[in-house]
Amino acid sequence: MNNEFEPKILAFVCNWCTYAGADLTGTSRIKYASNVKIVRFPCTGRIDFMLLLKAFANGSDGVIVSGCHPNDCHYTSGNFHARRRWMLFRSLLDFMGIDIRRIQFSWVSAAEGAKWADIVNETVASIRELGPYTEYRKAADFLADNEAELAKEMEVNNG
Amino acid sequence: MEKESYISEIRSKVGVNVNKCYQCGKCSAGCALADDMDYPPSLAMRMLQTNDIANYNSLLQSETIWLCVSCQNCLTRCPMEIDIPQLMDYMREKSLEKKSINKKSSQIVSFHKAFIDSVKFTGRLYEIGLVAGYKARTLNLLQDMNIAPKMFSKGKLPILPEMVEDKKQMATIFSRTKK
Amino acid sequence: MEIGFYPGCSLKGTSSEYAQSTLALAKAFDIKLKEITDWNCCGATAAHNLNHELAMALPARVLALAEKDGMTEIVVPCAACYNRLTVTQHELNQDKELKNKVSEILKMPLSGNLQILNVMQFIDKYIADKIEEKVVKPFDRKVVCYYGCLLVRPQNILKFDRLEDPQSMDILMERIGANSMDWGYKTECCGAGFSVSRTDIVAKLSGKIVKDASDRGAEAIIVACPMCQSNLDMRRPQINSYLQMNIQTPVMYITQAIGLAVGLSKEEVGLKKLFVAPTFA
Amino acid sequence: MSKIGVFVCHCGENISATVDCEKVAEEASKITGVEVSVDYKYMCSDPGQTMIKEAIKEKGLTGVVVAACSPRMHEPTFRKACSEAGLNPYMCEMTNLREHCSWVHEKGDQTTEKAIDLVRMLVEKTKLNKPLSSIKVPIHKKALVIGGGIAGIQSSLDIANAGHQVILVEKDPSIGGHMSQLSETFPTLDCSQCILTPRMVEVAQHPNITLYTYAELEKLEGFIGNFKATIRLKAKSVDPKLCTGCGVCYSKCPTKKIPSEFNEGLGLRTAIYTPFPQAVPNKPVIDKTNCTYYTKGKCKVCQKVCPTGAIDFDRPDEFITEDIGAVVTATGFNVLKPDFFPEYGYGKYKDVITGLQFERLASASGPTLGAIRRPSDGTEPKKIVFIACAGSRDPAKGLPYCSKICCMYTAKHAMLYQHKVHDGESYVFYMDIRAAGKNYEEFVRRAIEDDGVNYVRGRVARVYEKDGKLIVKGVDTLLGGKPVEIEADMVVLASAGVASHGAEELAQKMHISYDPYKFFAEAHPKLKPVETNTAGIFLCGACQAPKDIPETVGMASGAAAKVIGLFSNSELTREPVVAVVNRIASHEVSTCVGCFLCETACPYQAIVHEEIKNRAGEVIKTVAQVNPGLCQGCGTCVSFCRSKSIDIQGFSNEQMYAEVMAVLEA
Ligand SMILES: Cc1cc2nc3c(=O)[nH]c(=O)nc-3n(C[C@H](O)[C@H](O)[C@H](O)COP(=O)(O)OP(=O)(O)OC[C@H]3O[C@@H](n4cnc5c(N)ncnc54)[C@H](O)[C@@H]3O)c2cc1C
Ligand SMILES: Cc1cc2nc3c(=O)[nH]c(=O)nc-3n(C[C@H](O)[C@H](O)[C@H](O)COP(=O)(O)OP(=O)(O)OC[C@H]3O[C@@H](n4cnc5c(N)ncnc54)[C@H](O)[C@@H]3O)c2cc1C
Ligand code: SF4
Ligand code: SF4
Ligand code: SF4
Ligand code: SF4
Ligand code: SF4
Ligand code: SF4
Ligand code: SF4
Ligand code: SF4
Repeated sequence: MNNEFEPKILAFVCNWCTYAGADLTGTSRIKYASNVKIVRFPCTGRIDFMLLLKAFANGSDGVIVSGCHPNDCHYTSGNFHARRRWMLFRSLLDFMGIDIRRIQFSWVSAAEGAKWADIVNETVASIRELGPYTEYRKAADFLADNEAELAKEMEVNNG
Repeated sequence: MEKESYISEIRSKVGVNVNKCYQCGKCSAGCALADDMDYPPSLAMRMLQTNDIANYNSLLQSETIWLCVSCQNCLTRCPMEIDIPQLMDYMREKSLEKKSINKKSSQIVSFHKAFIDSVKFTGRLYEIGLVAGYKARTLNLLQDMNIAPKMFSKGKLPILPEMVEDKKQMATIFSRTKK
Repeated sequence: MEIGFYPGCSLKGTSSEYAQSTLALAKAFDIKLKEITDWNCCGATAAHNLNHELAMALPARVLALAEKDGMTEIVVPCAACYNRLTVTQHELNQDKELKNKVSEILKMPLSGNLQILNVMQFIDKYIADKIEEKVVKPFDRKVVCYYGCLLVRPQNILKFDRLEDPQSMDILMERIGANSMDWGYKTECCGAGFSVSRTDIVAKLSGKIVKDASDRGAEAIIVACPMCQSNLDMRRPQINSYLQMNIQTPVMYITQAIGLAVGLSKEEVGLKKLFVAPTFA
Repeated sequence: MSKIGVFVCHCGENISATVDCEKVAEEASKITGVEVSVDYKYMCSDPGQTMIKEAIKEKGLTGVVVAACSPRMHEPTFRKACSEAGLNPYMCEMTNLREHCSWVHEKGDQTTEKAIDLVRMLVEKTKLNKPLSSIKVPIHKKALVIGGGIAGIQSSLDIANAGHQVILVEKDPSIGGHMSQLSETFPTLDCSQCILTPRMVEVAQHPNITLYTYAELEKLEGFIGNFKATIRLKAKSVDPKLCTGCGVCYSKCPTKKIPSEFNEGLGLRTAIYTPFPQAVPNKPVIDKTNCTYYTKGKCKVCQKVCPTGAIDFDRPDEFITEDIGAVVTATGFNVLKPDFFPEYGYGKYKDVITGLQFERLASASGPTLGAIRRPSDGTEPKKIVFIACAGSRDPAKGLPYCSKICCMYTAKHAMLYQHKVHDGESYVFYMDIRAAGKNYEEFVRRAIEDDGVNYVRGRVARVYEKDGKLIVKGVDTLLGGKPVEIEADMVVLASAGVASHGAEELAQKMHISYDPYKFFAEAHPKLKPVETNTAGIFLCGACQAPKDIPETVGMASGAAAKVIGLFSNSELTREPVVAVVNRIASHEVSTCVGCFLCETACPYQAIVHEEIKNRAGEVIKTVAQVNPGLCQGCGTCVSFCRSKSIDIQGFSNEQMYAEVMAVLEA
């Protein structure tokens, strides 16, 4: 066993495209790093970015958010909402001093098995380079102090 | 110019994306000068789209760019709102810069230059001066000899130039906009 | 009433009758057109063919001078000058950087708020309403109105009339009693600035225009641009030799036609200065 | 206290080759709340399923986690098994040890560790699962079809023939739509009326179809299976029960000079009229804006001559309401009037016409009985120019899209012209020829090769009139942009197909979406072409985008099949993965603040407003409520709600947090 840093990475994916895409990676037996654990959501539109913050606050080193390509959303527009929110969330993280490179936002369709493997591998490599996420207290504290305010900021801007 | 860059330079300097042209030809169909041009406007657009420097240079040396009178007919009708007249202005500037002016068009260029000289000299257009300057440039001394007396008799050819008083300011304009 | 006036070079030379008839017409309606102090040439086609910045700076000086004279509105009878001034003001208003640069070259402030009127707009705004009551000698002739290219374009900046089938001149002509006919060459190019350098082209393009007018039995071609007028009128010998015909349809300025209708004399509107003389009037 | 059973599958060797399944089962058994944890070779086999069922019964499991393959494959299998053993199926979850673990990683501790984490995540989630029952909605088996063009006709007949009731609403006095105006149809050149009229008659006579012409949808409420439609029956001024269609009234009506819509202004009609002889129903209506009785108060000639006393000037518009289970929208398209192209002179020169006008000239039932004649002087045009893409593919003045049908109908027009005027010359100015369809390319080639139509690749800059001729100034781009001038007798503009008048209004009434050009939007561009994103509302024909008859009819049958499929059940059963707005404590309490951000986010208009009243019946606040018939369970509303008042069953906030925390805290 080597002593390389093994980051903990969560992947929040939609059921219809990326989850199925990752299934295809499996059926195609394409290998990728085992650091990533997939959490299944109905749609990227469902992915609440407070949950991402919580993940960081509790020691995740990186997060992948992935869903259907634009225009292919199973629910027609959920992924657009997700993308819009991501824009806001990104600047918020930036503002908080969290390295936004720790979040990988991508589109993987049900047919893109190989792409999923690439995304996982690239994310693992880049997070590995960034090193363990030790400043997570920052996120945790920020979250604790500002949760209500934050929620308001982010969601109102969605309208 | 670099092969890769002329399309993007046109895009940034003129605001025209040559790839928007889908070669419908409506510009050529309506251009009054198309018959006399070596490359009608839609063909000129196609040449630029190729991103081939040879085609670009052919256009710099073409009659087309000098024959375009900026009437805006093409722009008015182009379904893609491609500003060909402005593109032609740009190509002319480039052609002057690269000294690749079409031989047959030298009269047109001479006229423009004589015109500007006249304005530079007096601040206003002085027709006798203009024609004299043009003739000096083209050595086309006999042209329009028959029309001048009639113009003169109808009071359309002042003998003395009208002059702008603030010559200094005019001089600044010319020197500061020179490239 | 007093309004600013930019004659431009041609109205001082080749097209002095245009200036003369415009001023006379204004006067007949109690309007004084005051020339902009120390104006310069707008650069016409030549400048923008050769040098974009120069093409902005020359008209900009005119605009700045008008502003300095305290004018808020200027009348520009020459369609080419009108086009240059309007486009320049529009482009400078869009591009603040260029505007500052030009203003700095000129060492003059430039607000960019000037109202620039061509002859048609001027007539529409100040004269049209009173025109019918002033007509003493209806201009009962079959005419075609020739707008040329520069009067109506570019549409997005000039926002003038219907760009393909403009009507404003036709309407004015009808109001002074003329029969303004539909024809095929309202906005086709006459060869513009090629009068001297490529007379062959002007003969051909203007030839088509003159021929269509004459085919349809027009007694006059009505214009509002000195360049159009001189191409169609002064170049008639070349046109006729190109067409191998002898067309004698006169080319009149709209200000001359209206002037005659409201009772100005031939001399007052400078009718004698036309090369192809009208047989009527 | 949860009692979770964990069942780890080897999948033969598919999982166990890289994951230490025994270790996974062992580690899982240490998780709090896990009652049993076992591994087995083939979990989905009968013995495997029995193992789960028995464990449920014996240990009284409250939840099951199957650690095996993708839930996309076997979730239904295991949920069914659980349900058979008496456990609510939604208490069963799967975690994906195969596709997401054993198949994508090398054998080793790390892979087994990951498998354990995956199990842990789902165990924590399952602990918070709640029993759910699938949602059942009753269905009214009556369909509403809006629009009586070929799309609406086809759809109505298919649904009616399957034995269901159909209400067909058409805004004009007759059904038939644009197809009734066409002469002959590409690519076979069969007569449009001949193939259409029998269908129109069938509609009128079908026992399952109620036809309302001169009618429009006023309001649509409710949701899939349970719509309530209000229909406005515009006053026809003729009582259809009394009228026999004898036609005496319109032969005597003195107001005769009204441009006929059906003939695209190339013919005239009277104020009381049927749009065309084969109209269905073949009974007249009075056009109130033109009838002199309505405008000036005198005339009534029609009333005097009507042998049955059917004319009734005073009857107002009527409204009826119907319970409807599904809606098919088939409102078709319109043709853009090309007068925004002054350079082509449409509206100024009589002999510059649209393609639809050409159809009327070419039609045997048209104003010239099928002879091609110039509208200006009635002479036969010897030279004709067709201009393709007139308004289409023109972002500056027209519409950026391709109208799809005009290449084909232009080829057809040129061909018909050549067939009718043997010594005629025809030109088509085109940019591209779009003839992608069965026998379409062959059709266009025939026009060019056999009928000698001159195709010129290039646009026309302008058209003007001289000496009774239309001078067309075009260009041949294949000759390098060479100007081409043609002295034509007639010019036909292939003007763009655009959304039908009132499409936007109708879409808003029905809460379906539309694109920037006001064509109705399908639910998925590839896989749900006849569905809208409102369940129970379907689309067909040219209301979705310009299309030809074959495509329209195919789509109409597709929409009908969807309706029939829906009506084959008496109830709708849906997965209970839907959003709910919390109502934990007493009825009055909801944390929802009524901001309705969720409403803006929901792609399915599933959020409705609910008024909460106190005992006195006064409204104390308005909160969000989810209509489970409409909600598709995307969960977008959940991430929009800032007070965390709306949640989605099966993927609740609590569950998702638990799942995430399980892996981080481990
Ligand atoms: C010039 C031309 C030539 C053509 N030639 C051919 C051809 O040769 N072959 C071919 O395959 N296709 C051809 N087409 C295409 C063909 O016309 C269409 O494919 C077909 O008409 C589409 O049918 P539809 O029922 O979807 O729409 P439409 O025919 O437009 O019918 C829609 C119906 O809905 C009604 N309606 C609209 N709004 C409402 C409302 N709010 N409430 C109630 N009713 C409403 C309308 O009154 C109309 O009756 C041609 C089209 C044109 C323009
Ligand atoms: C290169 C290419 C790219 C494409 N890209 C797109 C695109 O981007 N977007 C798009 O919308 N469309 C695209 N298409 C078109 C798309 O592939 C087809 O529209 C679609 O696959 C048609 O589906 P189908 O079920 O009719 O036929 P098929 O996909 O051909 O399926 C037919 C099935 O029937 C089986 N079968 C055949 N004969 C028998 C028999 N006798 N008994 C039993 N089974 C039989 C075959 O094995 C096959 O599984 C593309 C096509 C190609 C060739
Ligand atoms: S602007 Fe130039 S290219 Fe365009 S129509 Fe006029 S002359 Fe032709
Ligand atoms: S009109 Fe516009 S799009 Fe058409 S060929 Fe000319 S430049 Fe290209
Ligand atoms: S349940 Fe899935 S993983 Fe297990 S044996 Fe069946 S297919 Fe394989
Ligand atoms: S006359 Fe009376 S019965 Fe005959 S068509 Fe007219 S309304 Fe009907
Ligand atoms: S009352 Fe109206 S519809 Fe009847 S005959 Fe008179 S004009 Fe025609
Ligand atoms: S179908 Fe043909 S004519 Fe119609 S818009 Fe498309 S390309 Fe143009
Ligand atoms: S459920 Fe949430 S988002 Fe929706 S109205 Fe209530 S508080 Fe607002
Ligand atoms: S889950 Fe999706 S469909 Fe259901 S109410 Fe929420 S946003 Fe609408």
